[in-house]
Amino acid sequence: MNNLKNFTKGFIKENPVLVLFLGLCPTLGTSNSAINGLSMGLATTFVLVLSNVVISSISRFIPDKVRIPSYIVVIASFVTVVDFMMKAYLNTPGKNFEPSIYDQLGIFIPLIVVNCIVLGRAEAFASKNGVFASLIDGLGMGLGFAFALFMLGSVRELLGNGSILGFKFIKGDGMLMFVSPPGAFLALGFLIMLMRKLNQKLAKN
Amino acid sequence: MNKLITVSPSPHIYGKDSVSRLMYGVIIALIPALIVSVVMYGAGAIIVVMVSVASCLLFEYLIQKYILKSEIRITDGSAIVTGMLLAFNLPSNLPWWIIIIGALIAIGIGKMTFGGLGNNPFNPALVGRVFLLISFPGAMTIFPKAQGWNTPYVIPAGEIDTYTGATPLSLIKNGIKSGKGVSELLETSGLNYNDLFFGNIGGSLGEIAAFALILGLLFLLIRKIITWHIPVAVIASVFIASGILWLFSFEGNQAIMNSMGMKLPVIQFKDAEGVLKMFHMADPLFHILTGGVMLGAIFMATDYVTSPMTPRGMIIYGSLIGIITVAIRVFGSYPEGISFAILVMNGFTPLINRYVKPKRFGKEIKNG
Amino acid sequence: MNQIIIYTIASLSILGAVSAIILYFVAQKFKVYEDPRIDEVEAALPSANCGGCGYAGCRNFAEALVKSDNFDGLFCPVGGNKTMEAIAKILGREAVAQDPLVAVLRCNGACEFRPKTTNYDGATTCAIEAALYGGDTGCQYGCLGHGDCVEVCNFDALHMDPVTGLPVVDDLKCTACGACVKACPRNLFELRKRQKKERKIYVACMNEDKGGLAKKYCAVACIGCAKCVKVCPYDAITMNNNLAFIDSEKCRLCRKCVTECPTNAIIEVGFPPRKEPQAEATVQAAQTENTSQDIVSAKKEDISTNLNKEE
Amino acid sequence: MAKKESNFTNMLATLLIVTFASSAALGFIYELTKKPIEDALLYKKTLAVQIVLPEFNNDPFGEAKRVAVGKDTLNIYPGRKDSVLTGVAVETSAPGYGGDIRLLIGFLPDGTIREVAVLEHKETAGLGDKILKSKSDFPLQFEGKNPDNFKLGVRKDGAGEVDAISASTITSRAYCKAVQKAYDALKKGEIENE
Amino acid sequence: MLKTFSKGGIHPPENKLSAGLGIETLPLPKNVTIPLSQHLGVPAKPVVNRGDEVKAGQIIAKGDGFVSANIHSSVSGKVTKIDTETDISGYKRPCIFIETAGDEWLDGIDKTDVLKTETSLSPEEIIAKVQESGIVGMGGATFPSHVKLSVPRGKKAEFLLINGVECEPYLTADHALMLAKGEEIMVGIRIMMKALKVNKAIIGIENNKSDAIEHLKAIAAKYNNIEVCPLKVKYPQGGEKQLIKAVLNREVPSGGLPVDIGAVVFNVGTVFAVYEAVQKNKPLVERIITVTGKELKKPSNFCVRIGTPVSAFIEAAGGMPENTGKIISGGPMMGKAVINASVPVIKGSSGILLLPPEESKRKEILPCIRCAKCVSVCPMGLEPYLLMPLSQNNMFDRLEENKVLDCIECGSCSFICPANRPLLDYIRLGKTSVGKIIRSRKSS
Amino acid sequence: MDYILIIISAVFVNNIVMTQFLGICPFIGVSNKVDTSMGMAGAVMFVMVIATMVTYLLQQYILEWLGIPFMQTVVFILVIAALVQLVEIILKKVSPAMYQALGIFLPLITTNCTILGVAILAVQKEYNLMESVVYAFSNAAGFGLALITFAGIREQLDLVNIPKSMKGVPIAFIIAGLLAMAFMGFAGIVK
Ligand SMILES: Cc1cc2nc3c(=O)[nH]c(=O)nc-3n(C[C@H](O)[C@H](O)[C@H](O)COP(=O)(O)O)c2cc1C
Ligand SMILES: Cc1cc2nc3c(=O)[nH]c(=O)nc-3n(C[C@H](O)[C@H](O)[C@H](O)COP(=O)(O)O)c2cc1C
Ligand SMILES: Cc1cc2nc3c(=O)[nH]c(=O)nc-3n(C[C@H](O)[C@H](O)[C@H](O)COP(=O)(O)O)c2cc1C
Ligand SMILES: Cc1cc2nc3c(=O)[nH]c(=O)nc-3n(C[C@H](O)[C@H](O)[C@H](O)CO)c2cc1C
Ligand code: SF4
Ligand code: SF4
Ligand code: SF4
Ligand code: SF4
Ligand code: FES
Repeated sequence: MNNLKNFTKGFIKENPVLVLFLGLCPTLGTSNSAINGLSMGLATTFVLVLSNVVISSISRFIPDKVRIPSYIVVIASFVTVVDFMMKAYLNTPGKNFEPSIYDQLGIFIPLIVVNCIVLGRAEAFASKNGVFASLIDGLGMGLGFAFALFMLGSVRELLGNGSILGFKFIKGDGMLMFVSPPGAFLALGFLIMLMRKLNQKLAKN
Repeated sequence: MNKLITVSPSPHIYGKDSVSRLMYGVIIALIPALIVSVVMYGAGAIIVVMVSVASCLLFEYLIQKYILKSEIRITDGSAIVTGMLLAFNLPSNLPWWIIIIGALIAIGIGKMTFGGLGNNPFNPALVGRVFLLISFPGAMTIFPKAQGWNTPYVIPAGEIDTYTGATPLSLIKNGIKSGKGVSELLETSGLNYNDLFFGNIGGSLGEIAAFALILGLLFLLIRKIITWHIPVAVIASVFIASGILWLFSFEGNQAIMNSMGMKLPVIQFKDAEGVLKMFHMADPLFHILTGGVMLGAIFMATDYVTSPMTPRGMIIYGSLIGIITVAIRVFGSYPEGISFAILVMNGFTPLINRYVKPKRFGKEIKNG
Repeated sequence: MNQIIIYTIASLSILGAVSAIILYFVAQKFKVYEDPRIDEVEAALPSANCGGCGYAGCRNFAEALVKSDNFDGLFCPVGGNKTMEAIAKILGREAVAQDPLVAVLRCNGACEFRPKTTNYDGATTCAIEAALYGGDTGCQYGCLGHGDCVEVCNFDALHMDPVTGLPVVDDLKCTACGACVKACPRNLFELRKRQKKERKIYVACMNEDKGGLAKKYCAVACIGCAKCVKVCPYDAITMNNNLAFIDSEKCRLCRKCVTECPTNAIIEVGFPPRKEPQAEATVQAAQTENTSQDIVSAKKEDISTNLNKEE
Repeated sequence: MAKKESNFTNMLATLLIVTFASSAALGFIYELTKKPIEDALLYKKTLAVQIVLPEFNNDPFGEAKRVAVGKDTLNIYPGRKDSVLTGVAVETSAPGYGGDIRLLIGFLPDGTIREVAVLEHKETAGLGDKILKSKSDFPLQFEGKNPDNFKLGVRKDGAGEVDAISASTITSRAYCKAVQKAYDALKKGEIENE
Repeated sequence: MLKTFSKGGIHPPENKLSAGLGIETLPLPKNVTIPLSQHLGVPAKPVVNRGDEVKAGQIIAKGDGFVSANIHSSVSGKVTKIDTETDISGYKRPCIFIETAGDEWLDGIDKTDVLKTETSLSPEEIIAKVQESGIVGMGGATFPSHVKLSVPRGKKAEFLLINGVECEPYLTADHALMLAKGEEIMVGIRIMMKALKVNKAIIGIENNKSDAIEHLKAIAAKYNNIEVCPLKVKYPQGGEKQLIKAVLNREVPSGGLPVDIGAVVFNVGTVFAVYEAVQKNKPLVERIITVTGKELKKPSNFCVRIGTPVSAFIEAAGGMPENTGKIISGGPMMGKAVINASVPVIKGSSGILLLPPEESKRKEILPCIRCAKCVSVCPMGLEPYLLMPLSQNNMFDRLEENKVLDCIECGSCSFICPANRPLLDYIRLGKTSVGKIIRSRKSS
Repeated sequence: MDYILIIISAVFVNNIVMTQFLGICPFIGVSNKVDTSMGMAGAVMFVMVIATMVTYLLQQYILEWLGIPFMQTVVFILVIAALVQLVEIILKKVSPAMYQALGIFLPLITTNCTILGVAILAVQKEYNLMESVVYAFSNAAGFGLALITFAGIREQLDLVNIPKSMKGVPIAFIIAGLLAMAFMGFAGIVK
């Protein structure tokens, strides 16, 4: 297998969010700003890479019937590790008393466990491929996920708050709808539509 | 060649109604309310309506031409109706660029993403309006006082308080929130039912004059553009729902005491500070005359595309709109609820259509 | 090791063990048998869900395949023989090979050959026009040109030709699923055996009117003159209700009938242009493109075997 | 290597090993990160106090006092540096438009407002949320003012000298009310130098 | 308040150009083309051969089975050929071609206008006579009348309803017949009451034919148990189910027949045909037909022989107008457009309507705006806006669920639709497909 | 009264799908048809109530007692996975009809964040057992309401021509956004 292809496919062609429509809850829930989206994406990448590696190395020893429970335990353990680390190191509130990144991501951190991408990759890729390929795959998929979240976060932050990565372009607020829940759906809907058009263009050329 | 005779399936004659005839009918029905708003708010009303209609038409044209690459049908009048109704739901001093955003959302997201006229599940004008309300709550909740032609479109900085005032509903809501009684509030603000009926109040530019809207309703009914079911169901259910709550409120209790000498229990509740408080509420007539219930019931809930297809469905739909409106007004954070209520029920319309069928002719017989 | 770690390990391990045990025993107790081969067969099918096999979707067909003892009447036209072989392998049975088929349109009544007699002004579907009347030309058998067939083709194998107003089959894409056959209210599609090099000869007409009448309304109608029947050396042509039919099982692509037909109702597809309208020359024309080796064999063998060897 | 068969012992053993390994790892990592997590939580808790108070080196939470004002009881946290009172943080609240607005207000020993931190609010985004420093200058009006000679009330109501956030009089009122309550508590609490 | 049906309905412009005019009889056509399927059911089997001489009223094709009807020659002359020809169905169908030699009738047929009121025949004999005379419903459905007269065992007819509604715009044939042949119709009703063993008959007439109402009321007073019921004008009141609902306030169950609720409906034309068959021994070989159109010089009601080409009496009405865009056999709501003026008149043809080109083209189809007008006008309580896309998308189970088979094809929905959607076109298609599916389900 | 508030809050005000963003994958994926979405809603309700009950007990009587609440994620998900599988196996045998209706959705439910999310949220909100059950039930009801409404809209849209590039998932998100926007009107009804 071509490792480079494994790595890049997660960004555009098989982007988990924009093309495969997996892991939508954290996508919507944590993309109210670019930085939140990115953090969630990276946290997921961490879990994805490590669980892919571990699962690809142990999958041979696991009987079919307990496959899912075993994978889930592995994944959940890594999620808990992420949880510990973020609680320890990303838990400082901002200077105007904005909630910390950990607090903003909130319930979506433990929910990385059920993110369909993670289990999906474990099942579809890691359990069938070697350790290194799985690592690359996890990294590609994870970064693709992070990329999508970052894009969505940027769009929402830009439209909703007039800023990107906290850097303000306008005075006052933007269209607040985009930082509230309905805006998340709307923005993602249009982003997917654009992605689709892009993929069609790519396929044509 | 062209003189070949035509063959087509029956029927061979058609009624005279057409889509554009219906839409222009609605536009005509909106004119009384437009006149009242110009009389009350002056140039601002004209500017808002013009900007809104023009940008709705423009966006519809651009999207049909360049994005959907479909036939251009902006003359069917539906975009004009959307533009007018969007404007009717905005304060008459709303900055023009916000109106354009509203029109873009209404037409672009509310209507054209679904392919245009007839496909949209939600009322486009309301999509635009609610989007603006959530996105620009500041601008969307400052309403000019009705001062006729003297009402400025751009409110001079620093004079906000001279030129703007609350809508009757937010006056009541905010008043009640700060612990005042309704009669006291009405007294201090000098509001009376005449004002409510003839539009001498603050508010979105098309919602203020109940009588003008009722004129529109009569026109729509006579021209058979709409049926009575939805408007009546909405208004009646707002009246009944708010009436029931009112009976158990401080004000209702007083009124009943005074007129019949009867005493009903008053709802009491603990506020955030743990103080036991009486439940205050305006009377049902006030509720149906304010906050766009008339506008919504007559023009927005009746939008063909987004309302149920059968009389029974329409009554269910209308009644739920009324109940949700009252629930939002009395319990929710928004002083006004009809826009949300209509949108929520738009969402349920397909289910209503699916389960509430017209009464079929003839009962079914088994093994027919 | 401190207490927390011990508790952690103990609780999770016990939980894991308990769930494993419960799951195992419950699974044993509540076992339900479902033939796993259904899934396998389904996976082997093309999942076009086109209904060409006569079942509602590939899964149903898979169930039918697994249940039946032999493959009588069970065939996936889309997957073709290869798929059937694969399935046969899964189920350990013999596949009955079927000749690959292709759809042809039996109407050549383009606008220029078949003038309009009325204006049709109803909903633009063939089914509705056909239910209403004989169509907007004098021929009540021919194509109505609204493309109901194009609509139903799942494989993008049909397109309307804007000039002729008739649908055109893309031989390479057609899977012979038969959807168009069902959809056409005029029954204009025939599934014919694929012949080599996608060549085919067929009567592009379904008009059963008497000759004069047929000819009056369509310049390229089959007038039932039976000349082709007489000229065909392989008895491939039959005549019924004033209409000729060429059996693709018997036709050997000799092209004699094509030249014989006075109205050009018989169409040949996939042949190189012929130099002279003679039978002998026809054979040679077919061979000029071939390698010399083919020419040799062509002289010895019959044309269709020759054609079969190409590819 | 062939896949393990799904028989009972295999299943049980696998699950046991997996759970054992991961729980062991988790327990271990928990121990490792225990300290930083506790630190972070503590920091979070004291951050607000640190923001609103001048420098201190005592444990304001340890010296917290509860003072009843009206029907409420407020928490006040004195900050001292080397036993000298540098300021007092008062936790207060009042009902705003969307719910309770909770503030932590830092007073200097003479009663001057030093800083206000919004602990929690449910006001409308774009309207009432202008009580946040990051959103508008409204809160700046209070800094450096002493409620003794600065009337905490909305100007438009004729009740004081505070300019309300436009279209959010209710929020502004609640904010003033909360500050006033805090000031009352401060007075009543009588926190002195040690 | 006048009675009418409760659900749906429309008010198309009436345009009854030939109202109040009498019935003219046309000279015999030179040739007649008599189609072999002029009725619902299996085509009749020819019993004559090419070259045979036939007399008017002579049977030339025999009904093939119970739901089929005999066909009689409408003129005397020679059978020139038996071949297919395009009839009003738009398809070539078997027809018998007769070259007219004269008007010589078969013996025993009473051609006079003398009223004969009494009959001695038993119900069974009446039904046999009706069957023999090839009478089919003249209201348009051309369902063999003897079948309807034979009430199935276990069911009982209580009312005989006579359909004099003629709710279609333009058409006036029934109106003219009611004015001209009131007495005969009453006798016909008496005969049919006897055949059906009912003792109550009601004639339903829309209020726009007040002269006919008065006329028949006056005559009905002489007869027991026959009543005239004036009805409010509303299309499609002439639909059997709607008429029963309007007059009796009973609803024919979905998938059921009128007899299920004790009613049997006949068109006035059918009644008159029954009268002639039973009392005068005259089979069904001629009928009243309205020729009309805004451009036509002389809209008229004609009495014509079956098999006459349409062009013959368009000529008699002033000739085909220059700008004719559409020729419709029947009314503008339910009628069938025909491909040219040479198609023959059949038993079910109630009128020929010529529409100018600008009225014959449909308007541009726009997207459905869900105005619910189609739902509100559907007399059967269906949802045409939904049925159409279901039919387009071949969603047959949902079509069936939504009662597509109840559609009476009245066209009210297509008429009213402001978006000019071809609702009925697709509903009809869906009906056919669902009908097929149900039949194959029942047979398997 | 408290229970009623929990129900109103979970169904309308803080709808799990439209404001909390949980269970979006099935919301988008299994909402083509009203009938299937009813099946899914039923299955979610069934599993969610049981799962919340079981995890509540585990949390209160094992994790808290042992002082290892940080094991929440691992323990909950393991239990949920086992539970779903168990339900599937048992249902298949005991009630094939119900399995036909709900069964196909069960595997999807393991990786549905609503179940784990609600289990964790119920613990976070410090509800007691009864409240947790009501909370789970009403969240499932809110999920069902959103899902079925949504499916209704999509089913209706199936019959019209929407632009090709919007078909399927993009339009689903737009509808979800507009529906969520409408539901924002309920804000503040339960504080
Ligand atoms: C959507 C909406 C949100 C609102 N949010 C707030 C709020 O957060 N704070 C507030 O004080 N008033 C809020 N209001 C109330 C109005 O802005 C109200 O008119 C105002 O508080 C009183 O008017 P004034 O401030 O101009 O005197 C809100 C109103 C609406 C419609
Ligand atoms: C298949 C079929 C069977 C019928 N059977 C009877 C019958 O047994 N008795 C009867 O009175 N009418 C029967 N009818 C006649 C119908 O009830 C009805 O009168 C006829 O279809 C014409 O009515 P219309 O023009 O309103 O459609 C039958 C009709 C059809 C199509
Ligand atoms: C929409 C519709 C309209 C009809 N209008 C008439 C009408 O105006 N007059 C009439 O006699 N029959 C009309 N019919 C036919 C009747 O339903 C019914 O077939 C007829 O009255 C039965 O009598 P018959 O068998 O004698 O024709 C109509 C049918 C339909 C479906
Ligand atoms: C009676 C009636 C009411 C209408 N109400 C609205 C409305 O509230 N909002 C709107 O955008 N369009 C309205 N329209 C116009 C049109 O139906 C609307 O743009 C469609 O929803 C677009 O598909 C209305 C049209 C009619 C005939
Ligand atoms: S052309 Fe006809 S047979 Fe061939 S694939 Fe298309 S629908 Fe099927
Ligand atoms: S071949 Fe048949 S289905 Fe296709 S366009 Fe012609 S008539 Fe229609
Ligand atoms: S009348 Fe036409 S536009 Fe109105 S709902 Fe019916 S089909 Fe749609
Ligand atoms: S044609 Fe059918 S669907 Fe349309 S109105 Fe008449 S009965 Fe209803
Ligand atoms: S991420 Fe929430 S359901 Fe898929």
